[in-house]
Amino acid sequence: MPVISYIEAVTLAIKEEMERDDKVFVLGEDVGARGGVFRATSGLYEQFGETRVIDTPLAESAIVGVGIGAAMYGMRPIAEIQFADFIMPAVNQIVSEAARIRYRSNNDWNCPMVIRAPYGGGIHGALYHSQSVEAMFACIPGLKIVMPSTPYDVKGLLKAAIRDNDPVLFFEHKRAYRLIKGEVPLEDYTLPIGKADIKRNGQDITVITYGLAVHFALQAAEKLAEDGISAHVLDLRTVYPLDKAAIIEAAKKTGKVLLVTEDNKEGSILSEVAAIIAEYCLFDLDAPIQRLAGPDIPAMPYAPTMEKFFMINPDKLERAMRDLAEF
Amino acid sequence: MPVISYIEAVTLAIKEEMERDDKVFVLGEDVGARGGVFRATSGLYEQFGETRVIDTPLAESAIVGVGIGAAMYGMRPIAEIQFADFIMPAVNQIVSEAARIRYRSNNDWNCPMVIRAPYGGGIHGALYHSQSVEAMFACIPGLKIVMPSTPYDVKGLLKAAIRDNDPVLFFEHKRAYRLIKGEVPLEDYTLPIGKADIKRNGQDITVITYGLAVHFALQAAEKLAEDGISAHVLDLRTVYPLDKAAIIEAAKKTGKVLLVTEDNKEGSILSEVAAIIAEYCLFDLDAPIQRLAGPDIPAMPYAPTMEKFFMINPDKLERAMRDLAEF
Amino acid sequence: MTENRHAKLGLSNRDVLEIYETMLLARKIDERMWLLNRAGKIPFVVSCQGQEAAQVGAAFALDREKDFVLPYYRDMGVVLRFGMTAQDLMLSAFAKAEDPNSGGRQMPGHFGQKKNRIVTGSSPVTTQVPHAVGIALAGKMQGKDFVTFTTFGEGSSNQGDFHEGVNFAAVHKLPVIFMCENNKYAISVPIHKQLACKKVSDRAIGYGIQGVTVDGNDPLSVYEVVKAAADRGRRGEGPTLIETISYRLTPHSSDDDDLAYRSRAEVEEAKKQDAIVTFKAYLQKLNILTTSIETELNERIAQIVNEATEYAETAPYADAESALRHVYGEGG
Amino acid sequence: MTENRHAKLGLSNRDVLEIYETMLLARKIDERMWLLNRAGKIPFVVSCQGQEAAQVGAAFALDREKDFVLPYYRDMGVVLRFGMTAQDLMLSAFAKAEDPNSGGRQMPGHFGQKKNRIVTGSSPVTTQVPHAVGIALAGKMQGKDFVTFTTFGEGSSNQGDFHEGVNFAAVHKLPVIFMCENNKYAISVPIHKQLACKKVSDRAIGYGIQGVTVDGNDPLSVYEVVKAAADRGRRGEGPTLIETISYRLTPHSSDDDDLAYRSRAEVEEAKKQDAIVTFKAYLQKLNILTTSIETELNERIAQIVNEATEYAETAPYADAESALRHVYGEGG
Ligand SMILES: Cc1ncc(C[n+]2csc(CCOP(=O)(O)OP(=O)(O)O)c2C)c(N)n1
Ligand SMILES: Cc1ncc(C[n+]2csc(CCOP(=O)(O)OP(=O)(O)O)c2C)c(N)n1
Ligand SMILES: [Mg+2]
Ligand SMILES: [Mg+2]
Repeated sequence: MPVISYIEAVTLAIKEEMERDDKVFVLGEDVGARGGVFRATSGLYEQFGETRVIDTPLAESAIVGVGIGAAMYGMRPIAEIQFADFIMPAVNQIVSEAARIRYRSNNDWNCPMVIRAPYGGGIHGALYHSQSVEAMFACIPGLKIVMPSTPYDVKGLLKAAIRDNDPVLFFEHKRAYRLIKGEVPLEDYTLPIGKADIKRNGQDITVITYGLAVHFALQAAEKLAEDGISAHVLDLRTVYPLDKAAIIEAAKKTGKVLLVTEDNKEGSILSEVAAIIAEYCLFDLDAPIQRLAGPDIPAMPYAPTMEKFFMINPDKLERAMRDLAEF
Repeated sequence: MPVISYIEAVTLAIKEEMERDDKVFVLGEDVGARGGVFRATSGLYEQFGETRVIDTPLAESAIVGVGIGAAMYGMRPIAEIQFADFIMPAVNQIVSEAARIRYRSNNDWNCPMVIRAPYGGGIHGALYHSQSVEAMFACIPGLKIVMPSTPYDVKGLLKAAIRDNDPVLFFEHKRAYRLIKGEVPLEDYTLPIGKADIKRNGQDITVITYGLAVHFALQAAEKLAEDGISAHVLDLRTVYPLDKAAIIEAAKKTGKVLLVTEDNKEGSILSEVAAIIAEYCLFDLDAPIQRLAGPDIPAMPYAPTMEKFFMINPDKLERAMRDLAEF
Repeated sequence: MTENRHAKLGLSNRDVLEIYETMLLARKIDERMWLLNRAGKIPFVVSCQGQEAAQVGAAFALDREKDFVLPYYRDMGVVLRFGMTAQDLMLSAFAKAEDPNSGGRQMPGHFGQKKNRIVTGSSPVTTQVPHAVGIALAGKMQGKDFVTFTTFGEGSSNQGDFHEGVNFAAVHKLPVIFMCENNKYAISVPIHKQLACKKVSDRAIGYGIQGVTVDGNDPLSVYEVVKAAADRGRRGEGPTLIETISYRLTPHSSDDDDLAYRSRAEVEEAKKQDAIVTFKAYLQKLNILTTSIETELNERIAQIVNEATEYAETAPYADAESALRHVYGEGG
Repeated sequence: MTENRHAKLGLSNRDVLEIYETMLLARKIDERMWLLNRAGKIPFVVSCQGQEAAQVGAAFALDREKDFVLPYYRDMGVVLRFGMTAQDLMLSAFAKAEDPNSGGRQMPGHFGQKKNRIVTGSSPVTTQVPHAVGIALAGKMQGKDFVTFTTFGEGSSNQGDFHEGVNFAAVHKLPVIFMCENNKYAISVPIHKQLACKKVSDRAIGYGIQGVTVDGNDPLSVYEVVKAAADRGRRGEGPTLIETISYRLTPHSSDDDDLAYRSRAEVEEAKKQDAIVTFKAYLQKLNILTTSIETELNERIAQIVNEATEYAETAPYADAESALRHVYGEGG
């Protein structure tokens, strides 16, 4: 199997879906001739032309709102929000419109649309180019939120999102774009939205996380393995709605749970994961549910000292995992 | 002490603060001659004139954005969003701007502003006039979110919010406006933002909730008392950032915790409350942490059958509280 | 004597009678809803009264076999022309399961009916504007020749989505008709507190598109400008911003008390321009609406409204548990 | 021979020399930042190059003792005129603790300095527009006579906040100057894919306010229109929308590669209009910028930039833990 990068998996998934279905198109800022500021859409403009790879005016609410209109007509728009931080002007269209089209029309209309956005820090992006924004949307029935960690998952889940008949927010970790590489089969495949994935089997402690942190967890797990501590790593992949069954099973497996996110701690995806565990497997726990997350400050500052302070990393995970194992 | 309604407490708090400080002013849709669609600002236009009670154009992002500008200058704007559901167009101004003014300027600038909005259902408001929106903002450092349950709390907390030097989202339950009455002292007082309040002392089970549900919990608690079950009721009052200490203490007190919200279940304020308890007092618990909330559907439909199905009520609380007591 | 203005527009006497009938039907359904609300039988009404001429005149200029409409909450005249029935509207007012708009999930005035290409709408104002643009974009991509038509109030023309949506349509020269139904008020806020330009249609200049303001109490003038806009759109000449000037004859909704912000006298004055009266006079003067036709028409409409009301009132509500359905596609 | 255009505007020879000096200082700081970026010493640069004339010409027309400015990320020329120093800017580029804009928390170009009434800005474009309106509203309430000045790109003029903010200012006749620095591109997107109106200033008509488009490469023309707008604002005659036309001479930022979407030839052509060259020529022809003055000026600026760079490079970063501070007011 060829080894490709996380961002190449994004591009490939879009390319193949556009070849497969002429109702699929891309719209966003600089997605055309520029191929996207991160190059996620590079080559698509040349292959499919400006009618299917649309450089829009600088207006996120219109990017999403126009996409919704096209989706209601039967197209399958893929809207790119240049940075997840800039999804905020489109919140009304996403929350009040996309998420409710099917419900409010009693299943008469639907909105098959993907909204892609790079999120996450560790790239000197400062306060407004580093944020994790998933928590704001992880309370909106009608939405699905996918946050893949590997090129294999990216390709399979993005294809599934494009074929999904409801709106999907697809958040890609911008630091993973070129940092993370992995094997991706040549043949067409999709992965189920709404299903978490066990990325490592273990007996002693359970780490539940998503996105780039999955790799930090796996690295830390290798370190712990040297000392005979075996870590179980569950990758949520879809952070809304959550895969309850998989979370409960993973928690019960070891009875010691560490939840990890790059986002701020209070009100993050981890809160719901902890609530599910506390509701369904409280008596299977041998330790309090631990959370490792960013501090409750707006976002990571620009200065390297403060950015490093904010970001989680393999060392921080290793420490937290050892503490939990020793509990 | 005079007995006034929940909405009268809102009006009185604004009136007194406007009399006390000429930097305080109101802006929003229909807040002037109309006195607000719920009459929350009635009388203010007549007393303070159209320069301090401003009917704005129909544009929420401008209502908040203009308020932010005025607040940075040193004014104390109170922006009314006509229904919490319509705060969505202003999310970028609230999240990217108001919440970060102080942090991003390293304390050089600040934004002393209150954003008021009526939320909640049970008034035939259907999908877009019934929502609870607090969860979307309860993950944004820099914001404070207050959701009072009684006229006494409304007046004391709204005055505190107006005097606060940072942005405060103040959500008022629209069904409580005229339904809930209570004693409110004549003299000027404020209540601390960030502090939960024990609304009922009990030994057997702990109910943690906020807003209108506090009254449902107290009614249900009376019923349970007849059967010798004693319920402890904690009113969060501020739902972000949460009062950790009070939550931990309340959970430890009985070891049996029921969390209640009118909002959808997944990703609600309750998730973080459960996570705090699971992290800090897991071993003090005698029962799994229970949550009573709305179903994970967009919002409550218009038809009475479906609206009733969605809304929590004293009976649903009583049942959940009995089950927990018997656990 | 009155000159025949509709013939020049290519409208037959049957056409103008049908326009009048649709306007009148909208008015009568609306009036009935107020009675039902005041009788405590339905919780809420938001009215078309005073705007029927603009709505019906515009809808008649569209092709109801292929064009898409994204109406706002007052557009009963538009949806009636596009195939929604009095019964459908009453089912919505009573929030019954059979309501084609939402199965009783949304308030009345939140229109949507796919088979008639009436696109589902919500409460937050102006969100439908970019949707209309997106449907037009899709049509262009698929080589279709339909136009999309969307409406909103003058207050709502101050929302960011108006600006972003119209601009997008202008840049891509899409066949969209943006019609602002200017009724002078946004709930209690008079137009001079909403915007400072002379005409809402002046905003077209800032997008490089056609803009026109027309008398919203004259269905024929509205028909003429919407027809021209639709033709331009089909010819690939891009969007048009139309402003229709009329007056909201009722309070904002059944929850509003308009005496708090406007005088009875002002409303009475406006009623003199009510198109239900003036257009009727036009048809009578031209002897198109004869007394016999009128009696027949009034009786027919009364019967339609009565039957619709009776049917809707006795129709069942959706089951409580059905509220759990259709959050996501089933098996999709 | 060249005619003296600045005297008519009430500008002395010292004034125009100062305008040129400020433009040149901005250019030199910007050029140094690119060198530092390419040398791996600073992570990011976003440039003012090509827009200095518009920025400095405008800032000179304001009262830096009382007016408020809400600049966007390219406005180095504006903030220099309003009291920010080369050292302040370099501290920001190096993200050091002493950076007055944000203490190293924000990227360069995110200006803010309360003592100079430079209002803190963020990354999402156009959010500053309603802020400028709010400050003007506050000034009006408090009976002050300052104006507020805010800028943004032509691409950003398509955001909803532009529409909502300008409309609000127009309705309340507030003293706000909205200046669109049209540099023909929004990153890679050319203006014809951003908007379809002839001039961005045409949008003023839709708000019932004054609009004017001016050559952004001529600091004197920009000075003239901004001065007139400020005077109108102070007289209570409301806001003005100004469009300055120039060209972005650098890639969008240090992360951009502009060859992907525009030709070298196009950029070279634009450089011929570079105000740093043309305005210099104007001053030379009028013998205001003599060779001796020029040498002195260049040396002084080189020294300022060198000292600022050295100071900032060796200055300390904020402590890691200090990231926890100022989320909320302390003891407030
Ligand atoms: C985003 C948003 N804000 C506020 C409201 C509440 N609201 C409903 S209708 C209305 C006034 C609309 O006025 P206008 O656009 O002139 O339309 P009209 O009702 O006069 O036809 C308001 C403020 C809403 N529905 N959506
Ligand atoms: C809301 C938002 N969306 C996207 C971006 C990313 N972005 C930064 S600058 C820019 C282009 C701005 O173009 P223009 O307004 O013309 O200003 P210029 O950079 O040309 O001076 C974009 C898309 C952003 N900062 N904010
Ligand atoms: Mg109106
Ligand atoms: Mg530009």
